[in-house]
Amino acid sequence: MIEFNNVSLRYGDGPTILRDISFSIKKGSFHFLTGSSGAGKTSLLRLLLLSLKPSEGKMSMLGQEISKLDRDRLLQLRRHIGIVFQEFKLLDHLSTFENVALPLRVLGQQPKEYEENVKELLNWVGLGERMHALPNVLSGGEKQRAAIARAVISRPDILLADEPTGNVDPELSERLLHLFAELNRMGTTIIIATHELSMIKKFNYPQIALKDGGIIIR
Amino acid sequence: MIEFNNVSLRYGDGPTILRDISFSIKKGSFHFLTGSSGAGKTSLLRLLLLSLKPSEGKMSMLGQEISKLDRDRLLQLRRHIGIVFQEFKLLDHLSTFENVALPLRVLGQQPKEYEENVKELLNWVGLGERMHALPNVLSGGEKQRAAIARAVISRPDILLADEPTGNVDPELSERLLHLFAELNRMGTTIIIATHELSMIKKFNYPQIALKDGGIIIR
Amino acid sequence: MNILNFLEKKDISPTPIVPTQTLTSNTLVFLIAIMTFLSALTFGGLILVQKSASAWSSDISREVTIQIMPIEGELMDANLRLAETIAQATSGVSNAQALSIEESEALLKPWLGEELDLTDLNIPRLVVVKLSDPLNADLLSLKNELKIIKGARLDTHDAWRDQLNTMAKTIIISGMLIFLLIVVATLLAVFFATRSTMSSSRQTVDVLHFIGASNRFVAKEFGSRFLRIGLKGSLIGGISAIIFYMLLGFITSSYLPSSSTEQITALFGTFSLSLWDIFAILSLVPIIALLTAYTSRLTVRRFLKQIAW
Amino acid sequence: MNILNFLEKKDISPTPIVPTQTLTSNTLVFLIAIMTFLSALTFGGLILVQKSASAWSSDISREVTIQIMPIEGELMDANLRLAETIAQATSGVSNAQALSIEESEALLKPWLGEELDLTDLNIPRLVVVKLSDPLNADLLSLKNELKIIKGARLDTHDAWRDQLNTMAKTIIISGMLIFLLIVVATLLAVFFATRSTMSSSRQTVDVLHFIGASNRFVAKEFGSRFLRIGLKGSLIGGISAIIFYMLLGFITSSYLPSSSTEQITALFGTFSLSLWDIFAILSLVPIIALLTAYTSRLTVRRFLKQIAW
Ligand SMILES: Nc1ncnc2c1ncn2[C@@H]1O[C@H](COP(=O)(O)OP(=O)(O)OP(=O)(O)O)[C@@H](O)[C@H]1O
Ligand SMILES: Nc1ncnc2c1ncn2[C@@H]1O[C@H](COP(=O)(O)OP(=O)(O)OP(=O)(O)O)[C@@H](O)[C@H]1O
Ligand SMILES: [Mg+2]
Ligand SMILES: [Mg+2]
Repeated sequence: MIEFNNVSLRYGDGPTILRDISFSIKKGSFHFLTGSSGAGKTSLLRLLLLSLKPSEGKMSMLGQEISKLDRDRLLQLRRHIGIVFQEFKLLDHLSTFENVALPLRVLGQQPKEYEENVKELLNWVGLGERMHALPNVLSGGEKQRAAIARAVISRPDILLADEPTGNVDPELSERLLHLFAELNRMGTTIIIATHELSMIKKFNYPQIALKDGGIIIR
Repeated sequence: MIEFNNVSLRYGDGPTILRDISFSIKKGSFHFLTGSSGAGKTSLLRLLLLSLKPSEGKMSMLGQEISKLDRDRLLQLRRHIGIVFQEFKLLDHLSTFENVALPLRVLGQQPKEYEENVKELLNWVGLGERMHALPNVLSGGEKQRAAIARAVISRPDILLADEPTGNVDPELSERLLHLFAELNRMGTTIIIATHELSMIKKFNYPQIALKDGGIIIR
Repeated sequence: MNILNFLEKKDISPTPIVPTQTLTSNTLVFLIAIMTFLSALTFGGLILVQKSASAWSSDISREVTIQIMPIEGELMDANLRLAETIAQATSGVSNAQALSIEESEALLKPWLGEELDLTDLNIPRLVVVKLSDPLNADLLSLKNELKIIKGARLDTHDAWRDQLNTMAKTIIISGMLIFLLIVVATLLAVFFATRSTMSSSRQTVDVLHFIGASNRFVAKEFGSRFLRIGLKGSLIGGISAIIFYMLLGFITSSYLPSSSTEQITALFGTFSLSLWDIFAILSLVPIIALLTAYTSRLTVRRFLKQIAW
Repeated sequence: MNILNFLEKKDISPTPIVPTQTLTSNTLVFLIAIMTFLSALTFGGLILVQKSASAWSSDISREVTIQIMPIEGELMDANLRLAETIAQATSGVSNAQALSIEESEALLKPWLGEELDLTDLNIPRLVVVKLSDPLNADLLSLKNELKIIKGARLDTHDAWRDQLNTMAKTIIISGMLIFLLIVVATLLAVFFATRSTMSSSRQTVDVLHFIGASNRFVAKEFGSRFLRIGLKGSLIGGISAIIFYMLLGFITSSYLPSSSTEQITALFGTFSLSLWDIFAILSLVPIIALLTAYTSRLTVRRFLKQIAW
């Protein structure tokens, strides 16, 4: 599903952030991505989202060697990936509902087709009442939940999430992780970057730990 | 130091977020502010920062009744308050160093005067090497630490922090809380909004808990 | 501007993905409106000058004159009649008429003074020949045939007409230069403004990319927005220009002292644009809107090329 | 534009709090440059027209004519001498000279035809009176004194001069209208662009407020930036306009057929701006820069009023 072969990453001519990383992730698995602040978790997720090119090494996703794809194929591939950004990246001028519906719109679906689904999901993450609010009046945790909803609405094959529970209380955190687990059971491959030790302990999925540019899977 | 008398808050004609809140906080105290996502923590902090007006009720800070102050006095008062925003609010075109130095510049200090202090503080929060980087190349945790450094650089009388450790690992979290505790010992009144139960337990300061628009102090 | 609101709407349900009502886009609308206004002004000016120049020129070319010198031993009246007959027989001539002595005097008076009595002088006499078809009139054969009359000379006013044409051409060429300048400036302005709008929509583009939108999709979303901005701006500008001309025509005809009105009329013709002229000016509107859309489409393309990997 | 870089710098160490090199500000610079260019063009045009109008007008007013009709029993030559003497004795007259018969003929020829021999006709004769001081010349007394010569008449070309003045005034007033229009458009454009720049700097303003910066501090930071933008834009525009005029002068004098050059010269005088004119045009630069700074200062103030509580 996902294969990294001696992948290295550095920004411009700064220090090397990831060094000679190799690993493979099977379809339908669930991993936590851990590491101290600045270790490169977000960077690794950006590689997986195909929004960064590795400085060296090869990676393939969903059976395709990335370096061989042209731009259109890349964008196509991205539609199979859902992402929750650390800083949310919601569009300020669209309502919560419309932000969440965006991936479906890009896929060409009509409002009638997706309306029900989007509303149901919003209710599930507790945003049913804030559906028509614009992102900049949402609380931190509400934005985060909207970002999660946007990432999962199109039932992607791969779900990447960058500290998706950093802004919500432990109770809600657990609820959201159960959502991820549910998706996982339905076949989605999931990678979640997180600091929350309590979550990691409770759910006990394998970890990809970043340290000094290398990784340990445990 | 800080006095709330039957303060209520609602945005426009939305639901009431805070209802009839009264409490007082003594100079030099340290409180955690807790409550589930959307409970109104950020809103309460914005009241304290004087960036929101209460819909009803009276509040006074640093011995001054807020509703009686004109704009210039308000801005003056703000210089005694340091704030760490949930979404950081760093200026994208200024380097980390300059972002942190901003409050001193506003106070009229010259680069020579503040350079040493700023560098020392940046080293302390672990950003010594990223000093000249622009915010948008910083990792989530790095941004958060820069925001914290900016809030404390001018040694404010009151420090407000909105989930200041949501994006850093537990180790660094504790280190940052020790920084806050240190400031508190030197006389700064501190209020920190947070979800992290482990921190709350470990440091065991009193809590202001928001629930259904009311508060419980324990 | 409320009547232009319909330009903002699309089908009802989903909000456009690219924000429509931002200050930057208002600035762009305003900028395009100004530039359209100025282009339309120059363009209208060109039309007016061109019209009066061709009016002058055709007034002149519709008339040639036969001048007959008084020569000892020739009968002036007979010669005048002969000249008339020859002229009338020439193809392309509608009418030939000798001026009476009084009329000739009237022509000379401003130059020789009021009190002059020319009756006992032998002054040259004129036959005014009106052409029905100035381009195809056979002036050469007329000239040849007039050789049988002693002292007759054909004056086709060529020198005058040449001068007038040169002058009109000069004015029109200068005007066209200015017009071109303004159009180039408009395009540059649109280019810069598009880039700045794009960069303030950078976030939107990024997000669309991250959720797998193709460049086509993004370019389309932006393109339709800029087309609407361009249409709105150029409509406002074009209509203002027409209103401006109407006001100008109104003011010159009703408020200015009539002496200066005459001057203006002599220089520019009347400030009255025909329906056709208004139509021509309004035709700038879609042209500028399309140029805007095209420029911004190119800009968006380039922008997208730069940020994707 | 590299030579203008110095405008970007301030003292070395701290980065300006308001971002200096954004696309929006480039758009604003460009916009101001265009508007300054167009203002300068109109302004230069006004100067040229005004100059040639006053040149015409003074050419005409430096000369009056005495016309003497041939009258039975009067000696024309004696009358001409007498008119010369009277005129020369009048204050403000520098010189009076009767035209010879040949000169008078030359004046009439274009109207009466080449072959005409006027020697045996009694045509009216002219005395050309040159004025050294047109404004103070005592033309009234000249007119009165000429009454002793039978058939003499003073022609002061007043009608001509009036017409010319009206025409020049009309052109200048229209030009000033356009000039005003462009200036107003510039200010509006600056207003809109400032607002859009401000709103894209909203984040900066917010942060400055939250850390307790006074409105004075914020307004100062923005003000100095907009002054620099205004200066840069208006300098570029003003210099371009001067270069444009130089090129135009060069092209008209070297490339156009001389006949059209003559036309242009007749209409506009030569396209040569004196140092003073260039100076006058360049004086638009600081004016527009200051207007920009002022407009944006007002805009910033209003903006700050709106967002603080
Ligand atoms: N675009 C960039 N250009 C240069 N350096 C960058 C860029 N993005 C990130 N970095 C640097 O790379 C390092 C790793 O960043 P990254 O965001 O991957 O860390 P992270 O593990 O996500 O940290 P956190 O837990 O704090 O979010 C950091 O030191 C950061 O400053
Ligand atoms: N400007 C605003 N206009 C309208 N509603 C707002 C605005 N800001 C916040 N709200 C609403 O007020 C409620 C409380 O928001 P607030 O940001 O104070 O919550 P919070 O306790 O900080 O939550 P979190 O832990 O998720 O950050 C939320 O439901 C939010 O949507
Ligand atoms: Mg990160
Ligand atoms: Mg909050």
